Amino acid sequence: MTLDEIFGLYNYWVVICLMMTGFYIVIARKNLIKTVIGLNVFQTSVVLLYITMGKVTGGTAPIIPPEIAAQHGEHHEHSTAHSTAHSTAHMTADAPHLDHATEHGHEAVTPLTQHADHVHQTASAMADHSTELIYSNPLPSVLMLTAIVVGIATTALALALIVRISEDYGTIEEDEILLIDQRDSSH
Amino acid sequence: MIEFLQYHLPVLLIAIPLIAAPLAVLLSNRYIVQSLALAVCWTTFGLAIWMVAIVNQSGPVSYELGGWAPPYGIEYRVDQLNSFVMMFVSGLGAMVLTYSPYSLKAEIPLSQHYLFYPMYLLCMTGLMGMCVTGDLFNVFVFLEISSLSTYALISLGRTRRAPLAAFQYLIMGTIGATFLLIGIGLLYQMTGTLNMADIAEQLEAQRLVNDGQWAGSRTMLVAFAFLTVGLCIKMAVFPLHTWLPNAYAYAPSVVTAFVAATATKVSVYAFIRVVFGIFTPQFAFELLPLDTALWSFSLVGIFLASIAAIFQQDVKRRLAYSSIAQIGYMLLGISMADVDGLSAGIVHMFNHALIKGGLFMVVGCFVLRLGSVQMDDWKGAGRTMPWTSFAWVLGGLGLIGVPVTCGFISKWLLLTSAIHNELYPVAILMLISSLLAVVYVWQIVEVLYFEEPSEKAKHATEVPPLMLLTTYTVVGANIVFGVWTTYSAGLATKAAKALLEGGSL
Amino acid sequence: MNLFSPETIIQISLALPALGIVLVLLTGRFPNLRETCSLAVAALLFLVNCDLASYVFSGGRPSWRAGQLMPGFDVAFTVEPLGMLFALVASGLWVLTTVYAIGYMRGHHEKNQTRFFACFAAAIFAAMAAAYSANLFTLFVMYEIMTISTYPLVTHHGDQNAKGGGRVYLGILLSTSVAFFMFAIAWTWKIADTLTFTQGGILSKAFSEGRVTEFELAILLGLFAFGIGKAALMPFHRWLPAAMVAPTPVSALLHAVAVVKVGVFSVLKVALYIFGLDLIRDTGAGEWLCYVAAATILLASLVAMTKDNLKARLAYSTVSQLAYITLGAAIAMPQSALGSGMHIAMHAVGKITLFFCAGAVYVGAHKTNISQMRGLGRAMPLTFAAFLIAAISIIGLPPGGGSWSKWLLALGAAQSGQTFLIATLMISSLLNIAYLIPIPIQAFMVPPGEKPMPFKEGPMLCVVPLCITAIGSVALFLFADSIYACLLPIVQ
Amino acid sequence: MFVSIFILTLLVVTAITIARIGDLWAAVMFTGIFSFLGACWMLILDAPDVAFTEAAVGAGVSTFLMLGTLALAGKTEKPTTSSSVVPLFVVAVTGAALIYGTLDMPHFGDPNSPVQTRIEPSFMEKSQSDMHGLPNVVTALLASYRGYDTLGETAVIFTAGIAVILILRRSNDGFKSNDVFNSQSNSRKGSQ
Repeated sequence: MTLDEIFGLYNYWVVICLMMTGFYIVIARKNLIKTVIGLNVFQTSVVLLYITMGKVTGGTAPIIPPEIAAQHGEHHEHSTAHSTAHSTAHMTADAPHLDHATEHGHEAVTPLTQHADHVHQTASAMADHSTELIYSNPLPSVLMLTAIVVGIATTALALALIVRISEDYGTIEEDEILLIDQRDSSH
Repeated sequence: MIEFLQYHLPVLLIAIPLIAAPLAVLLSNRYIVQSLALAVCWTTFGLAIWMVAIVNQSGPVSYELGGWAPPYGIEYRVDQLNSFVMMFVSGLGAMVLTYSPYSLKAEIPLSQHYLFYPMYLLCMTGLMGMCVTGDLFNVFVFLEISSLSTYALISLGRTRRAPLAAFQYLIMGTIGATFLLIGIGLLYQMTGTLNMADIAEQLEAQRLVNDGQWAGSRTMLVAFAFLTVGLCIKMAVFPLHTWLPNAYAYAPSVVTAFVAATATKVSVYAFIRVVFGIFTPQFAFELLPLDTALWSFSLVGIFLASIAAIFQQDVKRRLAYSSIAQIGYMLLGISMADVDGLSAGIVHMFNHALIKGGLFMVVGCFVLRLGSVQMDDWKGAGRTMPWTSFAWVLGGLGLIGVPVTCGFISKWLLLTSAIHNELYPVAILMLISSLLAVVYVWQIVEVLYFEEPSEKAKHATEVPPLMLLTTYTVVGANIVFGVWTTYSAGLATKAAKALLEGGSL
Repeated sequence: MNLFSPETIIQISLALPALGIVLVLLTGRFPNLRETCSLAVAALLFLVNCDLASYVFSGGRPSWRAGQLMPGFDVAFTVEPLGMLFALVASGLWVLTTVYAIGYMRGHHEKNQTRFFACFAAAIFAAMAAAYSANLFTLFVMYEIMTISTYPLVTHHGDQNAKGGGRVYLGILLSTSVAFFMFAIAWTWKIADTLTFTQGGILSKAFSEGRVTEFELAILLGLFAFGIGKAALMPFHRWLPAAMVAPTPVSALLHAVAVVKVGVFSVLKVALYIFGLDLIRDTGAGEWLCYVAAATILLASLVAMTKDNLKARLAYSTVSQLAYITLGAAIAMPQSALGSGMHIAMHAVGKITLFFCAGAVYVGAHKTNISQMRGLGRAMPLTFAAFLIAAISIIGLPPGGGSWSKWLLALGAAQSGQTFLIATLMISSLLNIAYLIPIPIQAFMVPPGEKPMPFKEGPMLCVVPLCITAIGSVALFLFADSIYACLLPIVQ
Repeated sequence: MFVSIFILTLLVVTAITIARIGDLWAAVMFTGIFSFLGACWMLILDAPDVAFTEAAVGAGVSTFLMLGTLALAGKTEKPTTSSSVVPLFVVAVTGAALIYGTLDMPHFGDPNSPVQTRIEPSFMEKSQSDMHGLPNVVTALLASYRGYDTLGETAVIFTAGIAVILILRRSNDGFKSNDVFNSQSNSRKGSQ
């Protein structure tokens, strides 16, 4: 195990610790509300796990700065004829540059000044531009938005059940409830 | 029009019940909602049959939702296996719903009926969605839709234990779902995609790059473990089954019949998909000793659950334990990983859905008239409710696996597969364990026919014709598919072949 | 009368009992009509079978493939002489038993007669289909159907006694068939790749190719012998006495003819067409089975002597006689196999007579125990005369049909050189005399007590069938050589 | 780097506190804090949308719901009597498995991991051409490529909503609480 690995993975390990704490609360605690709290912690930690995956070092949030977006839109309208060439440029430009993204960092010169008159040049400029900004992967975020909502739905349902159980049994401790049930069936 | 429908068929299977659910809430009139739900269920069943026909004719169908091709968008992928599962899930869903009105009236307050039906439809949506989708994360979403609605349905039971049972199921189920989510996350981490076929391709590619060695196998291993454990909880495989007996026992009869017939089967389907569609049998069974693990757990589970079933006085609980045992047979078949074994597992999903659905419907009939699920109260009911009792006998014979019932078909396929793989001890234990089913089924038969009628049974009358008719349709299907196996064992074998030969996900 | 092709006749003779079930259920409300239907179907079935027999015994082997239950496992029928003989016996005795059952059930005011006759027809259907079955898979399916369809008959009375008897019956038959028989079939399929009954056996080829060892063959034979629980080999014989809680017609037809005979018939079929006699003999696979069968013969006879209840004694006698048939298969000489085949018929006719008599005594004089039957012979002379004739046949003395089959068995034993088996057969015959002959002798010879019974036979419908079967067992003695000739192809 | 280590430490401390604390009010509060810290960290990880949602839903709505439940159902946890060895063991095994699984994972922030490179052209570019320059790609994805998950999510919320109504609404119209379901006499006796 090298130091490199430890630095590369410690994030995950902490998240795993969090998940396991949540999991422990769920299976060890007999209080129904506490169980639900544990479930919450567990699920939140899983969300963190996903988000951790999407992160790229030196990247930014997957929101395209307005000026680039605007430019893109403008460009899109202007050069419908060349749009194919444009998107090809995009594709080829991005992948190799990602490797060097960390080294380049913020040193890359903003190529706005190089904005040329010709449409062809615009295309290549666009490609350069997108190498400069690295985005973290948006997909985990998308998935986790769904997961969070699913989580809250589950929590709400669980809490409703707890309210019902507490009304029926007068307690929310699982041990006591089981005791009451046992007493019930013994007569 | 027909072409349009045919093109959008995969999504219609999900969309129709999904759209009908809020509509039902808005309509909020019990009768209208009921008719709507019925119409929707039968339509879905019809479409599912159509789907099976299409897949059989022209091979797997792919549908890109919103026109976004994978790996960007979500893909629906219907092949022999999931069209088959969807067919029987929707079929039983429709059948149980048709059966339900009298039973519901007796067990659920009338004012809640208009909410019951949307819940039921949502549950079906979730189950169908889990089957049809080709996207792993989408499986999770639909799993949650079906689970949440199942929890709510279970909590409708008339005793105060029902909400508790639902809560326990909720905790277990959510742990399972979260494990699934972790597993999906790890897979995504290693492959960068969520589409099942794509993941499978990526894994294969990584393997080839590494000269046939599994790349990143430690992460894959853990991902696989989490997916397996998560699904095992939903399937109620033996040591993770604890939620099931209470959930089945305290839910309203109709809900038990529906859930018992469908929910665990769909999880088994998802498991098959994960093992054979994403990871390969080579990975699961050769690199990992999953087969040994599966069949040992299955056998232990079969024995313990069957023995537990024998000691239950509560008939629903008895059948619940029997369900745990029967899941063992499905996994046993899957663990054989050859065409016979896998088709035994798949066809047993179908057969068991019919058998258990039918038996729980019979239980519902008795509950309606006797008001009890205790064996003592069922004494001598064979005299006052002869038709219902005979339905129990027929269904029970299926559960035992007597020839000409569909239970025999699965048992035979399982046996030949075990023998073929030279797993003689497994074959013998499997056969012996199936005898335990004789005990727990026949105890009830004896109670029904050989005891002096109990107070309740003395004054009981036969249930309404509608209930009898639907119950007999399902129970009779037991016999039909025990004799005529083209569309059960035949389809299952096709599906198994497709899964094993050339990863046709 | 060649109205139909033999294939069609197979279909007809399977369809007839099925039709019988439906007709009985439909006409349940009108007892007379119901019984007429029952009887008509039975008679028709027998006639049809006779027609088929003339074809089969002259060398025809009609077959019909009904369909496929699973890929690779057909439900198919082929009629060969042994199956034909069994089918003839079963269908012929069905006619008589139906007559008898009508008399008995009415004389006894039994409940649920519709269910009774329907299940009866179902059992015969299973017997017919088993007799014709072309492969082991079909045989097994029919074997199980028979178990299930006879359960309601065994537990007909619906009381605690019936429940207990039914439990033992179902428990032993199902568990042996599932745990051993089914396993053995699957194993055979694995070894031989086929389950079709073939002259000379399918396993001999596999053995010569080295796909199975001698030891495995011995185990396999054991799985079959014990797995076919209906053959009542000890220690899995308990179901047979337990099933005696059933009404007497059930005991008569099912436990003297259909059920137990399906058992031994299956054992014979397996020996002849799955293993092949040569294989059993050459590998010594059947050797230990000889001992088990011999032990069963003797032990069951000894137990029979201790029973005072007539039906119980007859039940143990059946256990013993069935073991003869198994023994014949285990010796695996052509003569012994033929003896076994013939004994199916001889014993069936003899034993059904005895049961008919027991039932007639019960209906006529309400006696069930042997000790109460002293001096009853003067009141029921026909019944006890029939009993005597049938007993002689069972023991194996001329002029009873049983003498031929036992003679062939002894011949086979002698050929195989196992002298202890001959001794066993002799001792057993003596025991048979000891437990069967005293009954009619005491009935006739011992003077009746202070209150002599008036002359009172059972109902007409009971007495006529038992006379016919008694005459039948003598007739079998006279025509034994033609049966022998008919059966001969099975060992060639 | 240091900020994230700081937040991670706080997260762990909070989680352990939640596990140990007996007062449910406090536990709920700490859960809110946990969610909030989680949201902060997500912000650092370039996921502002999730962070906001987590802050709103996790720290806000769910805390609110739990407090509501507490008000109805009692606020202290009874100390558990049962041994915690088995749960600890289960958790240890699960955790160990997960950590074992991480060993082959691409390192944190690795731009060459399959997650970043598999889909080519990436969602960023694809959505630019497909959505005509919608700036927030997460939103674009949510509504387009994975719109179907979003529909499912809506269905989940809808399900939960109806479920809560079904569970909480107590109506016994026309129902005598007889022993229809269980002879073990479990008629509902409310606590009141």
